[in-house]
Parts: sequence; C-alpha cells; structure tokens
Amino acid sequence: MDNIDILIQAPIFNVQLLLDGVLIGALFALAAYGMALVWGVMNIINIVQGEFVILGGFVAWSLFQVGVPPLFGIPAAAIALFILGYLLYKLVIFRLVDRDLFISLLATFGMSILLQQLMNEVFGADVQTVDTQLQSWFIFEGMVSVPQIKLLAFVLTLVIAVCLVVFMRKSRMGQAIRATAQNARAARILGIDTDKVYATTYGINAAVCGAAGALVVMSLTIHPFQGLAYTIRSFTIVVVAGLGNIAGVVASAFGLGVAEQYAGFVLGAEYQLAFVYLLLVVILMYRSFMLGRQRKYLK
Amino acid sequence: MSGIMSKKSGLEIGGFIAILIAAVVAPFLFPGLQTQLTMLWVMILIALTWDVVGGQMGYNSFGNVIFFGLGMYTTAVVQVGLFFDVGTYTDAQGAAGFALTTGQYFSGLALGLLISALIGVVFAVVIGTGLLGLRGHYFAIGTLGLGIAFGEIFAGWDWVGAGSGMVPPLFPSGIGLQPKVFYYFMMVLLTAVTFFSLRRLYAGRFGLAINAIRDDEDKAEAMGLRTTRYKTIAWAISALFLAIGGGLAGNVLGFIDPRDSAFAGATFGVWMVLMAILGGKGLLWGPVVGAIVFHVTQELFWTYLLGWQRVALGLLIVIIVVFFPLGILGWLRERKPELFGYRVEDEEAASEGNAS
Amino acid sequence: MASETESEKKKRISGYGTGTVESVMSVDQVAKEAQALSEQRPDAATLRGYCKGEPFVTIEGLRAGYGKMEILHEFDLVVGKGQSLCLIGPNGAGKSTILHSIFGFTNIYGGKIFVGGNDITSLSPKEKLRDAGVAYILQDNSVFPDMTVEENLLMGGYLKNRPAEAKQSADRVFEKYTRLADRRHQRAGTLSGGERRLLEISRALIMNPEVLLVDEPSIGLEPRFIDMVFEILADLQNVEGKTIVMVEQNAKKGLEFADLGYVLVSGQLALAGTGTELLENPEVGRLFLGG
Amino acid sequence: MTTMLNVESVSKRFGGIIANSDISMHVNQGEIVGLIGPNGSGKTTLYNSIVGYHPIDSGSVQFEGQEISKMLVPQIARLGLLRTFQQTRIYGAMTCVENMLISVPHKEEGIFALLQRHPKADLERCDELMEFVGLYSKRHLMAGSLSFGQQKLLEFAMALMNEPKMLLLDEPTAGINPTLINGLLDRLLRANQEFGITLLVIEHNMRVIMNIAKRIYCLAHGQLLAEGGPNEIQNDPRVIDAYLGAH
Amino acid sequence: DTIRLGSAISLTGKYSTNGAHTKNGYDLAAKLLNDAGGVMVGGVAHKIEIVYYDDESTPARGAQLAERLIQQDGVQFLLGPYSSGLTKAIAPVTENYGVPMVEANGASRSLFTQGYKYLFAVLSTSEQYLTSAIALAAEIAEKEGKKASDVTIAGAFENDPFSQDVRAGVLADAEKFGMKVVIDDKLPPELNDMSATLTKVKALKPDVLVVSGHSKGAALAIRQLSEMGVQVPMLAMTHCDAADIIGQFGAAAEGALCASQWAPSLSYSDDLFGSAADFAKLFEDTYGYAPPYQAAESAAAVQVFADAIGRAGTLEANAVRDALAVTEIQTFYGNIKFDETGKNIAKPMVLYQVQDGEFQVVAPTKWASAKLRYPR
Ligand SMILES: Nc1ncnc2c1ncn2[C@@H]1O[C@H](COP(=O)(O)OP(=O)(O)OP(=O)(O)O)[C@@H](O)[C@H]1O
Ligand SMILES: Nc1ncnc2c1ncn2[C@@H]1O[C@H](COP(=O)(O)OP(=O)(O)OP(=O)(O)O)[C@@H](O)[C@H]1O
Ligand SMILES: CC(C)C[C@H](N)C(=O)O
Ligand SMILES: [Mg+2]
Ligand SMILES: [Mg+2]
Repeated sequence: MDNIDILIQAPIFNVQLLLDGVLIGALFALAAYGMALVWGVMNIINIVQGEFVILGGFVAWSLFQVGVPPLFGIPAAAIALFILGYLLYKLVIFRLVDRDLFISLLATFGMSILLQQLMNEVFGADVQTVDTQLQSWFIFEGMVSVPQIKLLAFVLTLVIAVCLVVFMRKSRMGQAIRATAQNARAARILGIDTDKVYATTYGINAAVCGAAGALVVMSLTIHPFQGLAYTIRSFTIVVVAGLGNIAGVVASAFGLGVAEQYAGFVLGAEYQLAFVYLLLVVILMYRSFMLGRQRKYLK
Repeated sequence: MSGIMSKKSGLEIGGFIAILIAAVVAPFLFPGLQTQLTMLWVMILIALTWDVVGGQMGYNSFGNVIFFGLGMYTTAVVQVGLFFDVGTYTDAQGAAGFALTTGQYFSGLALGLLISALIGVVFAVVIGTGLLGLRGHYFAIGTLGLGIAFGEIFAGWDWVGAGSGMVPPLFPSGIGLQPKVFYYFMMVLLTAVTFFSLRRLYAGRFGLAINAIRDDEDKAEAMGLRTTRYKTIAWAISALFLAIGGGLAGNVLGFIDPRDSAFAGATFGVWMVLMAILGGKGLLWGPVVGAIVFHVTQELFWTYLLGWQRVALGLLIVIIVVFFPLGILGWLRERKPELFGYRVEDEEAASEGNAS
Repeated sequence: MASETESEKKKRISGYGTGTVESVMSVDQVAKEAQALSEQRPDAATLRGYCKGEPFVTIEGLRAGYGKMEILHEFDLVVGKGQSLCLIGPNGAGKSTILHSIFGFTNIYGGKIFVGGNDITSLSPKEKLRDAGVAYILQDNSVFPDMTVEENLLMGGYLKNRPAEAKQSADRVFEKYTRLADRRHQRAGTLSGGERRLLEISRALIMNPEVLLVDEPSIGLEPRFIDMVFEILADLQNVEGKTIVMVEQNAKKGLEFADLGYVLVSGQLALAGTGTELLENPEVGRLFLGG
Repeated sequence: MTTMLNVESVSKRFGGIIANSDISMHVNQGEIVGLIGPNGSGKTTLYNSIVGYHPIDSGSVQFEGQEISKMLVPQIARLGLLRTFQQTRIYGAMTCVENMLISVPHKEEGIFALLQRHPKADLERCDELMEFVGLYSKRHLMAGSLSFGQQKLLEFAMALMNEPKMLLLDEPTAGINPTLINGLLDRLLRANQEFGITLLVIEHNMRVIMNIAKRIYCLAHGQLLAEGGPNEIQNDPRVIDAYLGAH
Repeated sequence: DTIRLGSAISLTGKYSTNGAHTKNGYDLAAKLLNDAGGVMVGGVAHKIEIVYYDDESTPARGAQLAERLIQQDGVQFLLGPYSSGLTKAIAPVTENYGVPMVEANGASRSLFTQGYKYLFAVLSTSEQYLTSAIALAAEIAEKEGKKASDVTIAGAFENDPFSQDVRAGVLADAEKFGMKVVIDDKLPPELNDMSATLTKVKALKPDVLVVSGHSKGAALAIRQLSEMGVQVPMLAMTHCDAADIIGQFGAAAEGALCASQWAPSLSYSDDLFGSAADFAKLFEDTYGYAPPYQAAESAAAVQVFADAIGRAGTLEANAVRDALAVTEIQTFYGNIKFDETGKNIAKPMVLYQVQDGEFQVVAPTKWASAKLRYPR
C-alpha cells in the first residue's frame, strides 16, 4: 500500500488528514444536530435534512450575488430556513408525528425530491460556490493548510453545540422540548403546547442546517442534487452517537470526517463513500450483536 | 390468508384468466408500449418481493435493491464470462467482436439467471444473519447503507466496468424472435411464478409466522417461533425472485449502470416500497395494484409534465404516505372487511362488540 | 363527613379488597344484562339531584370518539364543586374516553363540557389547564424517565409564570412524602411502579388545579400503595377542596371513596347514585364488582 | 408429586439495582402457585430470568429436570414453558383465528413443514378453545379491534393452543373488570384441572390470589420473604408489613 | 410539413445544467433554420420540430424515452442526450429501430466501437480531450533538459463513462511517453470534497494534475487546490467553462488548462450562423450567457441533420443515414466528416489556458491566441 507508506514516511500528512477530517466533520455535525433533535423529540427521520443544507447554501449564495457580504449569509440562511421549517411543519410534518416511523421516512423522502426539483427550477443545476476572500493559514512550513472558513465552521459548530445544550437545559422552551421528547402525552397534560414544541424543534433543525449550508457553499460547493450526501452522513452520525446526545454527535461527526479522509487517502476517492456506509452497517451490526448478547435489541 | 380474492372462487379464477389474456395480448395490441409494459411487470415483481419482508414481515428494508443489482451483474457476468474474459469485455466496453451464437446466448442467460438466484439466496442468508437482528428503523437504515455501499463498490470495480457500467451481450438477431417480446414474456412468467408462490406461502404456516413477527416479534419468540429462521427464509425468498428479476431487467434495459439501474436505491429501491404502500402493504394484491397505479401515473407525469414530473412525483409520494398510509387495498379493507375474510359470526355479538 | 367514619371505611376495604370469586359470568352475559340495566338510565335532572350545591363540572349530551368511530353516545355528567365522582364499567365501555374528551384528546361530534360555568369544549389542553384549572392524571405511565424526580415535579409548574412558586410547592410535596424526597435526584425512569404513580399524583398537586381527572389510580399497584394513593386523593378533596373525576376498575375501592358513582356501559350511562348506594346495589355488585 | 420448575439461588442485577437475589423456589406438576410482592420487588424480573429474556448472574433454573438457564426464549417455549406479558400482547393485525393458528406448538419440524397448510386438527382445536374463552363469535375479527378484556382472553387462549406444560402468568387480571376477573379465574382453574397445566401467577389482587393459589411465594426487595398457603401468607407479619399493609 | 426530431434530455438530475446548454443549442439552430424557411426536402420546405423528454440524468430512463419517442411520438430522427452514459443507453435503441441519431454530447470512445450504424457524433472523442496537454508536458520536460518519461501524472476522474474514457486517453498517452501515473483516483458522482486526493497530490508533487469530473469536479478542484496551497506546475481539466471557474474563483483559476471542443475565437464559419464569434454573440443575446462548447456542438448537430436530409431529398430513415455517412461540411463549430464508426474526424480539440482572467487558446498551435504559461 503505497499510500500508507506516505503516511509513515511523511507523518505530517497525518496532521493534514486529521485536520481536514475534523474540519469537514464540523459541517457534518451541524447537519446532524437537527436530525438527532427531530428524531429524538418527534420520532421522525428527516430525509429532507440534506436539502435543508443545500437550500441554506443557496440562500447564502443568492444574497452574495446581490452584494451582501458573505458572512451575513450564515445568519440569513439560518433565519430563512427556520421560517421554512416552521411552515413545512405546519403544512406536512405535523401529520407525521405519532405515526409509524416508516411513514415519516417516506414522506420526507418525497419532500426531498420535491425540494431538489424546486431548487433546480429556481437556482438552476449549476455547481455554485461563494468566495469569501478568506485565506488559508499554512503551518508546518506550508505543509499543512487550515482554510479559515473551515475553521470558522468548526468554531461555529462548537458554539452552536454549547448553545443548544444550554438552551435545552436552561430555557423554558428547551425544557418543554426535553419533556415532549421523553413523553409527549405527559407533556400535553402539563399544559405544554406540544404542537408549538414540535414546530420550534423542526424550525431549529432547519435553521441549523441552513447555517451549515451557508458554510458549505463558502467552503465547498453545492448543487441541487447533493443533499442526500449530507442526509446519509447525518444518519450515520446519529446512529453512532445515539439520540439526544449532542456531545456524541460532535464527536462522531469528527470521527466520521477523519475516517472519510483516511479512506479517501488510502483506498482512493472511489471507495470513500462505500467505506462510510459499510462502516455504518458494521457499527449497527456490532451494536446489535452486543445488545443481542443481553437479549436486547437495537430499537 | 390476507388478501382480497384469496378464497378459491369463480370470481378469482375469472380474474386470473382475464389478467392472463390481457398480459398475452397487450404487447401485440400496443407494440409501441412494449418496454413500458415489460417495466410494468418489473415494477410488480419488485413490489411483490419487497412486500414479503417489508409488508408481511414488517421489516422495512431499503436495501432489497441489492438483490436486484446483484442479479443484474451476476447474470451479465455469467452471460459474458462463459465465453469471454469479463475484464477484457468490460474494458472494450462491449465493442464488436464479442457476439454470441444463439445457443450460447440462451444457455448463458439460463445459467446466468440460475446463478443469480443462487447468489441472491446466499447473500440474503449471509447479510440477513447480521442485519435481521436489527429492528425497526435501524434495520431500514442498515439496509439503506448496505445498498448504497454495494452501488459504490460496483461503481469502483473495474472488472465489471466500474462507473462506466456494463452492457449485457446483444440478443442474437435473425432468429425470428424479438428481444422485447421475449423478455416481456419472461418477465410475465417470472412475476406470475412469484405471485403464485407467494400466494401459496402466505396461505400456510409460513405466512402466519411472518405476520406474527410483524405484529409482535417478542411475543412470537415467547410462543416458541423460530423467528430467526423465518426471517432468513423470508428474505431469501424475496432475494431469490428479485435476483432473477434483476437478471432479466439488466437485459431489458440493455445497459447496467451501477448506481442508476442496478443498485438504484433512490429509484427502484424506493419505488418498490412506495408501490407496496400505495397498494396496501401486507396484502397479497396490494403491491400488484400499487405497482400498476404507480407506474401508469409516473408514465403520465413523464409525458405531460415535462421537467416537472419529479415535483409531481414528490408531491404524490407525500400525499400517498400522509393521507393513505394503508394503501388502496388497505383503505378498501377498512370499508369492506368482508371482502378480506373478516367477519362476525352472529349479528348480536357484533352490535355489542365494544362491551366486553 | 366525620373523620372517624372515614377511617372506619378504610379498614373495611384495603387494596383490592377480598372476597370470593364464585359469581362467574360470560362477557356477553354481562354485556346483555348491563344493556338491560341501562334501559332505565337516569336523565339530566336526576343527575343534577345527586350533585350537592352548584354544578361545577357539567357534560351535556357528549358524543365523542376516535377518528370517525363514535364511542360515547349522548353522555351527561354533573359534579359539584369539591365533590368526587367515580366512573365504573366493563372494559372498553368508554370510561377513559370521557376523561380524554374533557381534556381534549378525542374528536367531539356533539355536546358541551362546562367547568365552573364556562364552556371549555373546544379549548386546547394548555388552555384547559391554565384557564379552567383542569389537571389530568393518565391511566398509564406519564413521568419523564430521563429527568430526575425533582425535575419531574417542577414540570408540573410549567405553566406558572414564576418558577419560584413551583419550587415552593415542590418542597412542600417533598416534606409530605419522604419516599419521594429520598429519591429526589434519582432518574424517574428507575422508580418502581408505585413510586411513579405517587410522583404522577403529587405532580398534579403542583399544578394546583380546580378539577382533577384521574384514570385508574390503582392499576398495577401493590395493596399498600393503593391505600396511600386514595389517602392522597382524599386529602386533595377534603383538605384542598378539589373536584375529582375518577375512573377505577378497582370498583369497590373507588365507589367507597367517591361521593358519586356512575356506571358506564357501551358508551352510555347505565346507572348513577352516591358511591355507597351503588356499592350496596346488588345488581351493580353482581355485574361490576365481581359479586 | 414431581417438581416441574425448580429455581435455585437465582440472582440478577441491573447495574446497581439488585432485582433478584438468591431466590429459590419450586413448582410441582399440576399445582397453582402464586407469586406476590411489592412493586419493584423483582417478580417480572424472575419471570424473565426463567424464560430466558436475559442471562442470569448466578443460580440455576430447571424445567422438568432439565437445566434451562442458558437456553434462548423460543427454545424454552418449545419445551412447554410459556409466559404471558404484563401488558397484553397479541398480534393486532391478524384475525383471532390466525392468532390461534400461529400459536400451535412449535416443536420439531423441518423447513418444509413450515411451508405447509394448517392441519384439520389444529383448526378444530382452535374452534374449541375460542368457544372455551367465549370468543367464538368474534374469531374472524382483527385481534387489534377487540377490547382490552377480550384481548386478555385471547392471549390466554393462544397460550392454551400452544399446549404448554406450564404457564407463567404476569398480572392476568390487572385492569380487568372484577366480574370478568371471575370468569378468567374460572377458566384458569379449568385449564389447570382439565388440561393439567401447571400455573405460576403474579398478582397484586389478593381476592384473586387467595382464591386460586394453593401455595404462595412472596418477594420483597428482590429476596424471597415468605412461602406458604394462602392463610399462612395472609397472616405472616412480614408479608403484612412489607406488602399487604394493615387490614 | 415538418421534420420531427426527438431528444431525451437531462432537464433534472445531475446533468441538468449541461442538459439545458444542449437543449438551448438545439433550439437555437432549429429556430434559425425555420426562420430561414426550413429545410428543403424534395423541393418542399419543411419546418423542424423537436420533441423533448426529461431523462432525469439516468440511463435507464433515457433508453425508455428514446423508445417512446420513436414508437409513440413517431419522431423520424433523434438528437443525442447529454453525456456519454445516456448516449450509451440510447444508442442500442436507435440502432434497433434503425433511426439515425446525431449526437453532440457523448464523447466516450466506446460508443464508436460497437459497430453502430445509425449513430453519428459531431464531437471529438474523449480520449482526445487532454492528449495535447500530455504532449505539452512532454515537450516542456524535454525543453528543460529532462526526459519525457520523468514526468509524473496525478489523475482524478469522475466515475462515469465520459470521465473514465478521458482517463483511458490520458493513461494511454502517459504510457506512450513512459510517464508515471502516481495517483489514479475515481471521484464519486456525489463528490463534495476532494481534499483527501489533493493531500496525496501535495505529498507526491506530480508534474501534471488531471481532473475530469464534469462541472463539479472542476469547481472543487480549483477551490481546494488554492485553499490547500497545493502547487502543481500543470493543471489540466475538462468542463472549465461550464463550471465558470473564472467567474467563480478569479485568480485561483489562473493557469488552468482546459480541454474544449470549440472556442468562439476559432475561424470556422457557415451560412446559417456566420462565424464562431457570430454564434457566440447570437447565443448570448438569446439566452443571456456565453455559450459553452456543449451548446455549440449541439447546434451543429441540428445543422448536420438539416444538411443530410436536404441532400437525401427524402425523410426515409435509411436514405438519411446514408446521406449522413457521407457528410462533409464546415459549420461555425468546425469541419464535420464522419468515419465509418460515426465519429467526427475532421475537427481537433482545443486547449485553453486561463490567463489574466480570460480563456486563451494555447493549443493546437494553428489557433493559439497566446503562449502557454508554465508553471501555472
Ligand atoms: N386511541 C384510540 N383509537 C381508537 N379506538 C380507541 C382508542 N382508544 C380507545 N379506543 C376504543 O374505544 C373504546 C373505549 O375505550 P376506553 O379506553 O374509553 O375504555 P375504558 O372504559 O377506559 O376501558 P378500560 O377499563 O379497559 O380502560 C374501546 O372499544 C377502545 O377499543
Ligand atoms: N431492564 C432493566 N434495567 C434496569 N432495571 C430494571 C430492569 N428491569 C427491571 N429493573 C428494576 O428491577 C427491579 C424489579 O423490577 P420488576 O419489574 O421485576 O418488578 P415487579 O416485581 O414485577 O414489579 P411490579 O409489580 O411493579 O410489576 C425494579 O427496581 C426495576 O426498576
Ligand atoms: C460534450 C462533453 C462535455 C462530453 C460529455 N460530458 C460526455 O459525457 O461525453
Ligand atoms: Mg381506560
Ligand atoms: Mg411486574
């Protein structure tokens, strides 16, 4: 394996791979937060997750096109997506709460096709990107590069994680969300407006995805049919981390990013995705096997 | 036992004869629609086989398309590999000079389908051992992941053409047989065999057992059912027919793309689920009805909503799942349970049904 | 009511009570005979007669159910302020559905529900709790398993504007029930069935409602807990003056506790009376109390 | 009298919670034995340990002299040791008859036996048992549309269909109307007498347990507290203290 | 009277941008021809009408749509879809029905090794895309006093028929010069990050980096190369103009070499559009953006049909096929003459380089408007 040789002979590239992995993992983490939230609170597996990310990117991109400074695109995308998420909840998603999980899987799959095509019609299918003019820092004599925009994404990921944790612990809405997640009917009898809780949760999810998308368009590229890549990664991350565990989401997102970088480096880009999905399957089977020994199931 | 027309009756036999006649006549009546008609049978087949595991057994698989793709590749590889070196063939991307004689073609096809069936079953058993221990959405996600991984692996594998895909051998010409007609009837035959095999299976202990697993697997275990065995058998049966179907479908399509036709999770993979749900999952006739309605609708969207057909499709999916989660036959069963064999013996007990 | 008779009663029926199990009737037979009973079902005026003072909770001609299926047919109910009512009846008669309807978890096709003279039929659960003071203790599990016992209690004060108030009430609960206080920081999910029930009921205290809806308080509880739960309820009614509407399959205990008793059959009212009357009614005993 | 089920020093803990600690008990062939104890005392856990829902930490469980503590749930069920659940469990989307037919004993059978149709004898037995629990007229209805009490009866009939040698019942009467409880008990007794099925019953309802059990075990805090006939138990100060409360 | 042409085109899915370019090219040519009175067939003017379907960028659908066009919509001739993959799926169908197809966007060589009789392509096949880039690298090496075989090449090619064929061309050329290929990655179509591959590039310091992955590959490569500070003396790509790398990345795109079928600065012309530059202007006026070569070659495909049908003097399929086979014309897009396999052998590829924010043709020398800058 020539590629492994490189890593042994020039260990500095390990640093680059780790760094790149963590930095891109930060983007995945942002996409995955919301999925964990919506899954845990509403018991909905949200396949449109990736489309929210891409749409967030397009919002930031559109603003950039009309001359808004790129970094304003991040909050703008978050706000726009929050509104969209809230509306989607009121239109469709509320009908999926309390239903078979499979129904939500399929319905949100339908929504994702819909959103993809609408983005295609509205923004066109071109590959788009926003140039923030932010540079890269080069360390270790230029051997390792740290793009500032990705660093920003990384910092933002951590900040949002902390904000989410504090919000969940301290705020009234956060409390209501936690209560609803654990027992919705009980929350209702305590006077919690679960419908509002769900709408807000879904809105927050979309908003975080929107912010992620803005960062994606500034650090990578987007186009309308790319959402699934983020959805699937969110899945993987959430399944590995478990629901309602934000620190776990961050950790496994970084882990996934690093694993992908190494897979791409060692096996070649063509097996990068296959590796990720096989990893998901293996982790699932492993968890199931471990539980199976106690005669429990992964449910 | 569940299923409209599951009782032997004049109605049912009449129905079968009508369908048979329609199936035989259709390709000649509408020669322009031959491919679409063949695809209709492919759709019915994939919906039926998905329903074994997804509907009847309640294990919602997003990965059944694996068997479809495996069948496609296996059949093509056998068809080619019997007579040429597969690597050279794919390298040349089906360049001329690889023509088969009539005898070679059909023996290759037969053997290919046979081996596909075998590989499908073996794979179902192997991955089933790991995956069927997962429950609920973890199973759905695990199978989804595996399906995508398969697509990616085949797309990276040079021997089978990697991302350039693979072209199955050309149908021998000049034997007075149209490839379209031939594959149409092969598909009809396979679907019919599948349908009747499943019908027979559902009527016996096996059908009840997988239904029990769907309704409450813990209870089934507590009652002594060998759930693992039933689950594996069910998946293997599904894989068997699906793999053969894939082998035929590869030849129908004429070009195997790893992600877009073989392991096409986002199209065939999801459609098989949708069609079963649309018709009514867990009901023998559900997938059949669902596939017909879905396929026809989709064709219409395609023709009349140029460029917007997928928007319409997305909307349709949302509407189907949100408003008709029971599907067409499930809905019918709610209204007219008698048709499905649910009945109360005496009137009196029925009217006091909720006072126990 | 004098406190002596109160404690005497308690001695008589404890836990699920005792007795024989000889009177065997088939399901259909019970249904048929109960149907016959309900021929002479009491009208609204009679119901009003049982209610002491001004009616506080009133249901008029309620038709309700799930989806398109009507479960309750023309159901009436009248309870006075500070009174307690126990609903009994066969499984599936629609008892829980009545409580569901009051709180707004069903589809209501007709009829009206009043609390304290206000029509609350179409209020949201939140408004029912906040504006009409209706609290509900569900038939099955309603704790938040991953929150501590204390957090669970505090959630009872979710609608209170000042969290400090809720904190005070929580402290009062802990003073009263040391069994909960001991487990204050324990995850509620690890409590045993009885402790959970206790938690659920005391959480309703924090909500400080006017009307308490209780569904099968004693289900799955060991005998001593059953007594304890009924003591708490008695406390709420007698000391704090709450109005209680209760469903109880442990019918003897329930009727003994409650001022009023209604018998529900197939979504319709079959019999009504004071708790003691029904308890002593031989037909009721034979059909619903197990002889 | 032969011993049917023998539990010896079984212990089971979950993390820090000791659910069962050193419990020994036995049930003889043809007996009806009661199991009582406060909430959380480990009764359901003991059932789970017996029928193989989780590995036990120590001790041994024998059924008809055979060690079963390492076996899996379906294996144990096939030996004829069956349990019902605290929350009723039936197959909601299947008709009552289908529920019954799938409950036939799953003894030894090859793969091809699974693919066969139902023998006539099974169908007859199914009808008999539906009659026995009073659900004959509803036998072609979806089990999920039955009321709570009827579902309990169906579950019981399914257990009988399985021709068990011994049945473990977990609170069979919880949430059932008192009059129907009598009916259910009547059938339990008949199953015991007519079909010779040995019964172990968890109950909080003393009216029930005192009337059917010949012998009663009482658990508290995961330990065996007392054992004896109904009267003995009812008057045992430890049981009164830990469980029954003052009368 | 009308001539009915049909085309399954990618209006949605991963190829929808390029699908749109293709469609615009077809439409513009058809419009001009019709405005000019249509095509004379046996002395009667025929208008051109094009029937479109959306193939959703998937081959399976493309094949079915081709069949539908022929069988149900009764089109007489087919225009190609976008991309080699789709063309590969459709060609067997047209072959089977004996319907001539002129295509402009399926460059994979494998299309022309199957012995298809009814398939004609106006473009240069994909192995030629970057041949001149490799040749340039060899030339430079020798100029610098090194051997051509000292040159190292890194490649990242999307895992689709077109890019894989580009790869085959590059590998064949590298072998010819004895160059060493140090990286050979296949990029997945869901590509969203190339940094692992580029880290390898950084580690192995090849002389030439070749990237082919439609628009997405081009955009990502430019962005991440600059972000990661990866220096390669020569960067050769496809789809630079489709991805608008100059507009999107400005200075970061400097020095990139881009393969192209066509450029507006070329000196071809015809009666319909005038010169290549005239076409570019007309196109931009009509659609609001400068035509990428995909649009130009598509327009040319319609012209080829018009020419052949005119010469055949009938709409009969085989007659038109035979007329197509002997096509020999010049269009604004270039000379067109098919060999017996149906590919155009009369037109070379051109190689652009991004210089000071402009695309400048640097090879072949005949059309070069600027000198190659090396290293980039
Ligand atoms: N969510 C629901 N959807 C549909 N039907 C329901 C629902 N909940 C209850 N039912 C039906 O409504 C009827 C009345 O149920 P309800 O729960 O009110 O009975 P209950 O009197 O409380 O019985 P139990 O004593 O068993 O709790 C039953 O026939 C039941 O099957
Ligand atoms: N899977 C588990 N994980 C952790 N703790 C458990 C688990 N199952 C039971 N326990 C704990 O073990 C103890 C015994 O529980 P068990 O369910 O056996 O009680 P029980 O006697 O059946 O009570 P009840 O009468 O309320 O049903 C309880 O403290 C319970 O919280
Ligand atoms: C016209 C071209 C850019 C070639 C096209 N992308 C293909 O796949 O063959
Ligand atoms: Mg109830
Ligand atoms: Mg228990």
